[in-house]
Amino acid sequence: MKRLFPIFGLLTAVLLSFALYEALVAAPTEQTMGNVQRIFYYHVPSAWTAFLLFFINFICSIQYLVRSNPVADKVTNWTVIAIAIAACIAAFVIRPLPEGIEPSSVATTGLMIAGLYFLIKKYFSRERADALAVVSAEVGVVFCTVVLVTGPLWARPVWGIWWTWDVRLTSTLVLWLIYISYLMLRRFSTSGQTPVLAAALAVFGALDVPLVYFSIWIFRTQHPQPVIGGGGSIDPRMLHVLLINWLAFLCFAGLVCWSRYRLEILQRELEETQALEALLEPRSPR
Amino acid sequence: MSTASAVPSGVTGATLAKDLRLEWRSKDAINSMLFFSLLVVVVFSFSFDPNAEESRQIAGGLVWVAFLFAAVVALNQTWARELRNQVLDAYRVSPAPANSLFLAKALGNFIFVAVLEILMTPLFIMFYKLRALGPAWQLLPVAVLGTWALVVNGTFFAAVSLRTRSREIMLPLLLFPISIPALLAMVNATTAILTGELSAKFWIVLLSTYDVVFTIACLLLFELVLNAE
Amino acid sequence: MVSSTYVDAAPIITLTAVVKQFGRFAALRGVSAEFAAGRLYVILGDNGAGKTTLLRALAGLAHPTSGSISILGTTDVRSVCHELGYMAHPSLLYDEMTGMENLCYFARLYGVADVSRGADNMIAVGLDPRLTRPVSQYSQGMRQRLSLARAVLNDPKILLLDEPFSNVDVRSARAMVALLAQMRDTGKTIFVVTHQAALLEGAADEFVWMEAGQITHRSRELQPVGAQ
Amino acid sequence: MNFLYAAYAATWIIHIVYLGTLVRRYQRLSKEIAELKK
Repeated sequence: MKRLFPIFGLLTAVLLSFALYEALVAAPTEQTMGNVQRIFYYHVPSAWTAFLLFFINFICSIQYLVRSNPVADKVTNWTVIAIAIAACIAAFVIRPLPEGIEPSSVATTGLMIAGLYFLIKKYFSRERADALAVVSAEVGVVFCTVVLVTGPLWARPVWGIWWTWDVRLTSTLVLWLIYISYLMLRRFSTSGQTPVLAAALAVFGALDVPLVYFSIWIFRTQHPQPVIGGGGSIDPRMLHVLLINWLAFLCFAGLVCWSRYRLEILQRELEETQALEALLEPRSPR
Repeated sequence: MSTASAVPSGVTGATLAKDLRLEWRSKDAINSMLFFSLLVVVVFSFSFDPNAEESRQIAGGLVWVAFLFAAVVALNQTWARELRNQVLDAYRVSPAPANSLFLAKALGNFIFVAVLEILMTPLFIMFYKLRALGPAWQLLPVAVLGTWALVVNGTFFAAVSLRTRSREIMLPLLLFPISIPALLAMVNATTAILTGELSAKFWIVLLSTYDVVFTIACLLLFELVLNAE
Repeated sequence: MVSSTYVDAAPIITLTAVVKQFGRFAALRGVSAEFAAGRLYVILGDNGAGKTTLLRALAGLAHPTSGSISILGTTDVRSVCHELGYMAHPSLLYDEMTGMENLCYFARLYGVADVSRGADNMIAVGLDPRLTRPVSQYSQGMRQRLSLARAVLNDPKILLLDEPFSNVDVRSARAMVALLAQMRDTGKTIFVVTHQAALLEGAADEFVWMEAGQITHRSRELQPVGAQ
Repeated sequence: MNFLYAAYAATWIIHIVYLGTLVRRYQRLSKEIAELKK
């Protein structure tokens, strides 16, 4: 397993540099915004990666909470399967889908949710799922910071303002705040069962996201604002570069998560051995 | 979930009555809250001295920010009385369900914040020369749903922050990010009603979904948090 | 496993290899023991021996890091918590309320409807139910006694008492011991954690010594102090 | 134009700073493990 790490690292480095080349040079320059539009190739993939990581955190938190009680465990399994099936059906039944969303993407997200859930359930024990939750939250926050830095850097030259209450950008900001408070809760907690508290907060955060999205969407319709990146179809060549960049970012995120995960497991093993040691050697009465 | 044979009923009522009686005797929470929000109102009215038209635009934000901070003062004291002699342990040992304690505490907080709002709103109207152009009766559901949204999550996160080092800081840090949609809805609904240009219908729908979602989440997860010592 | 010196009735409480760790501090290090019903056990030991943690674990307030605790035949403490009475160092009472108000409130938590139960308990521990002063103005001894009254409010089968006699005058301490002995005779199982073991010499059925998170010794008599 | 490079540079600065903290934590951890082994 150790051998794979440098190879994967090398592959990611190559992919990243190729993606960088593609984004800066190969991709066609956008007519209206000019070259500054290329920030798009870093801004959007970082956002997607961040959302994916937060989603993994949500799944791990649910599993940590649910696996301790068998009944809830079964119920959640069935709900996840139901979500996947519902997504597939909805994809092809609901005809007037909102602009820019094809049926295939709805179905795949549904299946991805179920796939990811059962994948984590199979390969991660309850404690390991909690470790993965910490890892995905931390790395997710790093990617989210990138999004929140590149966003204004993009809005400034194009619209002359640093910040716009755009639906996606603001949801990212709120998500970032939620997960910063998640990480602070983990650090400041003095309870023996910090994972339980953190998992509860993660569930609250995840429940909050659609509400945030909906509330800002109403806010935007009442106060029209410029939209980051614009909706609608984009030039396939650009889409191609975007996907390459996303792949590169995903590999990079995988690399960072893996090493942070090793660090977390090592940390927990250290704490366990110290606890065991305290258990064995006779304690002098205080 | 407690599967005790005789699950005592009426515990929520008894706990709420106890909290209100104790609060009526000592009045420490309500006094600090009142004084705190009075300060916030006065400071706001100094820093912005709007004419009638402008004040309608910003009054919604100022009112709710003042009430938010006052609510945090109350929420920080929710569990103070239970911690003083670790009475929480006595409750946890008893067969009384955890959710009854949660509902009693949340309702208690709701009453405190509601009393505060009733007392402070006339001051706001006076200072900002407010007169609602839109349907003023809609302000009531907005206030009720909004206050419950803050209080239910606040009580839950007050219980969570019991287990952390810096308790008073932790509560707002946990509560504010999660309450952003509710805050946005309250402020914009109030402004919409005061200015009368837009309809507050959307915001009221959002607030009620928010309340339903988070009340259910709190009831499901509170027992875990209460017993996480 | 330190076997009990009695060989009879099925054990009401069984602990198997119970470990409780707070980070690196091991409060309980593999406690295994059985306790029979209807007996008055006295738990002795220095500070930090794990006595309080053991009581909290029995009361379901502290989840064991490993090992299991079976009370009244089940490991799910929540399902038998109406049979548990718990008294701790802190008074577990509301300072701003009077004695009777406290007992009425806690009676409601246990679903005990009749008010007279609270009054009887206060009289039993030697307090006047008509006392109108709030608990904050009680003396420490009176507060301990009210705390005991609260612990026995729901007539539990098992009583867990942590230092019930600390700073109580000898005369009332003896009265409390007599009360506990009388409760034991009605079939209750009582655990008393204390540093004043001498008070319980006549009444206690068994003394249990704990040190560094483990039960080291059990016997029916309180041997001369040197034995500890 | 320099906004473009600023954005790309910022991205990598953030990642490198984070990886730096990871490496520092890793060193502190391995030092602790070494002590434990003794």
